[in-house]
Amino acid sequence: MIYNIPFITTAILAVIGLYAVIFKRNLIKIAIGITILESAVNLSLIAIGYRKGGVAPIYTNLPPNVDIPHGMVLPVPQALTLTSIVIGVATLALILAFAMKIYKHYGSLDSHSRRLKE
Amino acid sequence: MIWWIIYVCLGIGIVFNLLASLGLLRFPDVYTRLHAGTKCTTFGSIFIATAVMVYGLYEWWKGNDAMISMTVHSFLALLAILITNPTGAHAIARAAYRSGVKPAGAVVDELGGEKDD
Amino acid sequence: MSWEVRKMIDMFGLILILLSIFTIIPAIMAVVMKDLLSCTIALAIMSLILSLYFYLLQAPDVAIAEAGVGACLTTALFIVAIRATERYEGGENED
Amino acid sequence: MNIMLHMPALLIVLPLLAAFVTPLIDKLSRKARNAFVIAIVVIEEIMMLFFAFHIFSGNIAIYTMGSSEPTKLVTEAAVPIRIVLEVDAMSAFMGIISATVAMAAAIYSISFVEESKGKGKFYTLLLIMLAGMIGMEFTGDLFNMFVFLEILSISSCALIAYRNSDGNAVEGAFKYMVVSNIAALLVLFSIALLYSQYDLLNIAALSKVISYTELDKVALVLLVTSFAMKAGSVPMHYWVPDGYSPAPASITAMLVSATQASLYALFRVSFTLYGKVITASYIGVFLIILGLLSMFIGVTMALSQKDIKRLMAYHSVSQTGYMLLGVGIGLYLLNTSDFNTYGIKAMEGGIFHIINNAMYKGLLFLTAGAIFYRLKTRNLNEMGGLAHSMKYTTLFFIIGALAIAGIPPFNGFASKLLIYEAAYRVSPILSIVAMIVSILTLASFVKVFHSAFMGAKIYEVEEAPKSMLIGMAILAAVIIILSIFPGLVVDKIVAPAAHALANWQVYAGGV
Amino acid sequence: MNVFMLTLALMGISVLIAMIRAILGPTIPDRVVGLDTINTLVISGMLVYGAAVKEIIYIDVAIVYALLSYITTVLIAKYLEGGKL
Amino acid sequence: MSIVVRTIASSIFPMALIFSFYVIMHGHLTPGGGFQGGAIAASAVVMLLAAHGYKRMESKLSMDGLSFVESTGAIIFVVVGLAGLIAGVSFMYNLLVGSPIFGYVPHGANGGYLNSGGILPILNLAVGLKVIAGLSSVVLAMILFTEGEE
Amino acid sequence: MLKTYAGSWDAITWIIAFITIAIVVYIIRSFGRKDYRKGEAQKAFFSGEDVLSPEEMHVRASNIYWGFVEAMKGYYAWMRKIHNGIINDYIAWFVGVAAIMFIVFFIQEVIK
Amino acid sequence: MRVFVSATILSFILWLLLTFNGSLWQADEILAGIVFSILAGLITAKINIKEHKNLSLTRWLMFIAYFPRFFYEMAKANFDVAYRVITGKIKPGIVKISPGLKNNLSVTLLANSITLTPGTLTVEVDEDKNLYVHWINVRDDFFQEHEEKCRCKYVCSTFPDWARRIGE
Repeated sequence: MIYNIPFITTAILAVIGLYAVIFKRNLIKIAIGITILESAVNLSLIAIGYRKGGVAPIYTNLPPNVDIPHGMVLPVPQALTLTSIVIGVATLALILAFAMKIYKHYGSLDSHSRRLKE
Repeated sequence: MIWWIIYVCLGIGIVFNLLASLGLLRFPDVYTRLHAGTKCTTFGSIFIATAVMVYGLYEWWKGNDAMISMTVHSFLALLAILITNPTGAHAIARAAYRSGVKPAGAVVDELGGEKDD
Repeated sequence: MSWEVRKMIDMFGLILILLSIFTIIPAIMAVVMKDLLSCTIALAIMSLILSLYFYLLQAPDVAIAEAGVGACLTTALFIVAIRATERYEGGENED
Repeated sequence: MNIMLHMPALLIVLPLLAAFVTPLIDKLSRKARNAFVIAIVVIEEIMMLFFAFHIFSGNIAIYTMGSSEPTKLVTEAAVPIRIVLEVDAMSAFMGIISATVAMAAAIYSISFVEESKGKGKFYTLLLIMLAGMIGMEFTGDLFNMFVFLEILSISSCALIAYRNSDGNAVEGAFKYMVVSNIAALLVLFSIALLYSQYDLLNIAALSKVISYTELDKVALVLLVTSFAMKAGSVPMHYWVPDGYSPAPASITAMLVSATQASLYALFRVSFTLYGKVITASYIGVFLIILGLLSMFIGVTMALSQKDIKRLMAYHSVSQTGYMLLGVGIGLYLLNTSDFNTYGIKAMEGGIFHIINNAMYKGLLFLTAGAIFYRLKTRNLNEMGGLAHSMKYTTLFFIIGALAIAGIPPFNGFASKLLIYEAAYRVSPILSIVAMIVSILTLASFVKVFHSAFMGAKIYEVEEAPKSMLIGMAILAAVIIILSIFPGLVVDKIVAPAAHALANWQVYAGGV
Repeated sequence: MNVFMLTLALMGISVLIAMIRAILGPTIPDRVVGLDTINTLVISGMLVYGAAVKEIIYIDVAIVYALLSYITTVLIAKYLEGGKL
Repeated sequence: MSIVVRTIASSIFPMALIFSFYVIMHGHLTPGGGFQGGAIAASAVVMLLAAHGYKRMESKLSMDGLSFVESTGAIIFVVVGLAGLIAGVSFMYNLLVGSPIFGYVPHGANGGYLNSGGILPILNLAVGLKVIAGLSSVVLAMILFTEGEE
Repeated sequence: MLKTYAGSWDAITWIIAFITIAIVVYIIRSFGRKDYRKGEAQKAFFSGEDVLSPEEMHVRASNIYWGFVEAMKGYYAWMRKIHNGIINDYIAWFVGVAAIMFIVFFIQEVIK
Repeated sequence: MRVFVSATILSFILWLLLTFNGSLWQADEILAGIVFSILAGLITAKINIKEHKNLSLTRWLMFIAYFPRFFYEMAKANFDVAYRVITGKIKPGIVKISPGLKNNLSVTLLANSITLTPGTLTVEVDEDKNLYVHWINVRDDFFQEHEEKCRCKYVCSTFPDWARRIGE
């Protein structure tokens, strides 16, 4: 039961992130919401990979008497998370750059202010 | 015996870290909080890192060869903390002063008039 | 507290609960606060604790990546963006 | 070395490598860069055609990266760490579309974006976008699909905002970025859910063991909704006009095939990944409803637009509806006795419509770009009489408009006919709505034609530059080929793709 | 019961208190002080956990943090001073 | 920023750099790899930018150079991958297994020998180059945008 | 020759038929009077007044299908309200559709 | 050039420390260390702005010798602050001291030492290398003193001398 805590955290974080994206009008707040959502997904991936009593999936300096494939936490989700973090930085930079450009054009960060309609 | 050293170091570290947090909560303004927050934690961290270093040495002495690198790496982490932490504190203090936060209840403020760039 | 519950919540579980709380509180702060700079700081705290979380869940690889990205680059990007735009949500003059 | 063996990897790597070499060549000279890019896209197209016909003759290509024997997988019991590409007829079909549109767009762009600076970056991003599309279509595992999805959306966002002095462009790019980012994150989340249960990421391996638990359902909902949003179906279509209209025209043509890559992912997930268990779900009905809504709302919104590219963007929503309708009928009838009679025909119609739509919608966007290039406006009210001066553009527009409206000799009619008949068999209402939408499509293109090309000569403009005409001519030629030989095309290309989609066992058996 | 884990849990309390300051903090510098404190605490926490599970490689993460956490502080200080970045 | 911050930033910079190289090169042995190391080095560059201000760093960092490094990294990565293909095995095949440089790949746990990764260190280095240049230029571009506005 | 479910479709046949019909139409048309007077007699009038110049006659895009849009006023008003261009609403629609699908799936489960 | 050499040596030492794992270093490790140290040195020389220059061994030794003394001061003051945290008795103020240092490095060292010593916190360094120190408990007899040297002594016992010895 105690090992479900990361998943509960994930759910709460995801809800917070989605809340920010849906209800916050500031564009940078939307970027913040996306960052939080991404953290939630990353956390869930890592928590999926975790096994009770496992060690990190690194061969060097492995503690003695640990059975190699089964004594380790799953390495694949960690690789996935890493990729997700990499992508997250790129998207965040792009979104913020767009927000800056929008501010330069319209003088406002409000998502309701001036927009493409219909 | 070695374990007692580790216990004592950890104890001192925890106590100072707790005191730092308490000070952070209790003090009235940024500067005094910086005193508590940044410096006491650095002091606490020194002891905790020392405990880890001693532990690594102990393990190494017991025959686990690789554990010496735990000591070395901990020492490097400690060094990095020692270099960066006061600088960070200084940067915040300077920024706080420049952004107009005055020291609360100051008996003397000799920087007062000289806000040059 | 019954014995079963106490056995269930071992030290590791306690730390996980603490970390969960530490992750959620800054997340809420980052969404709720009006000052975007505070939001950035809250986000930095969240990323920090999240990195510790990854670390405890035996993923030092990811923890380093999150450290490098969350501690510095995300904050840098946000601060540059806030610098170029405005600091308060909903305009300077509002509250 | 057997080049056909390595083709799946080469097709992805070639544009990727070219993308990174382009900025270096750009430093030398502009002409060299243009020649290089065009050579790359043409080689890519030729390779793709060879490879695709190899696939259409009944093969499934598997490529395991980094393995000493790339066509052989690691055993199923081992952890599937390696990146696996798996190409069946449907993937190859989508690959042809992407490569063709990219070729036309790259040639078209030579003079289209000449005046703006940073052209080297433009081509880099365009090639990365191509690599992302092909990767998304060729990949054999879910996580790679996510990665390529993100590569695709990041590069296309940067390209939408290419004219960043235009506020609308930046705003459209922002919206597209937020939308696609959230969709991609939820895709990743559902991948995590699947992985947590089966310890697998490979689509083929997953489809063998999937058992439709509660978590699988959640994953299915998230995957289908996210990909439907990326494909731009109503009611998640709002980003489509915002993103399409301010982008450079060649990029808009690429975006059409990018959304179709998402559509491919949607079909792949619902047909192959959940192929074993799909009878127990309402997903086919869901796709049909989405398709109907997309068709109707898209076309009615298009009718009242006055921005030419926005109008076409709404049409692309509406055309997505046709594909969803056709394939949705197939999904609805899958595993019933009716499937082999008319269900497969509906799927063929839907899939044939994908290539048709990519071609004529691409062509229409390119003509709109040509008009924009000369008049510097997208507002239909400020146009008129262009047929006098831009004769070839007018011709290409007529071809595209007739094709999209489904006027008989053109390819749009053929695919729509397939869909109408099968839809009529399921429920007459579907077919009637589809026909009404087709009529309204014609009506709205009559509007564009009248207000942009007809009338007296108002503006003194020249014909579009040669490279743009070549780009348009490529797509127009493809349309005419597709129009004249619909039976051949359906038999040789579309039917293998439809069968590949319908039989998940074949895809799963490939591994 | 590992003594290092106990230390980690006790330091959690310190983090909690520091986080209260980071949340309450009337001004931005106050919050940054909170952030800085949490940073240092987390670094020592990482050291302690690395010792607790006897994993040398974990200490690297702490070094990364020790080197990088300072940048956040400097960036925010830079913003507050009003200089161009 | 003040003298103190500037001096410390300058002194930490080589430390962060060598640490990032350590993380990059030992990517196949210890936690880390191309991206993590690259992020650390890019952070170090950002630190210099923050401490000294853009004006003083302007002459030292150029977008062109960064994009050149970035392209180079990516090309190395792809070419190393293609080398395996050209050798007739498969894309991204670990060609260097068994060769004297980077060759010795023991199975299972080892004490951490640097040259045991085959092509992995090269790939890590390529990714590292790309990430260093890419992330620095992202921040630099955003700063340039801010500068251009005022 | 494309075989559909109910019949078949062949573009070439259609084109041949089209050309044949076109030729027939052209032949019929050529039977018309050739001595029709050009000039004044061909000029059109608009309620007895001269027709405007072609530039002014050109119907602008916004005016085309005015009647259709006017007839479906309610629908278009509703559509305009939905297509408001706010990014938050885009995501809200997405979440809404996902929620509807969840509900559908769970009802399906309950009925069984 | 000087920057390059010092950065390379520092990098190489750090590399050796980082890769030390109980036994002696392998040859490839050292080779990689040399290559990357030189690379780091080159990059540092290329894009770093140097604020100081020094490379003498005695200074490094001095720096190490400085540690125990400094640590003693730090510990002493830490308990003072701990006392103030508990009781809440503070008397803050910002005072100006002029240690008369000329070098950037020595000023930095002094400022960081002052900051690390609890109770005092460098707020600002001005053009003439005067330090403005926030002092948590300003002693009354500080104001009676007017000679700069003695004023320094209250805030930072003998640190300026050490800083001068190390940095200049």
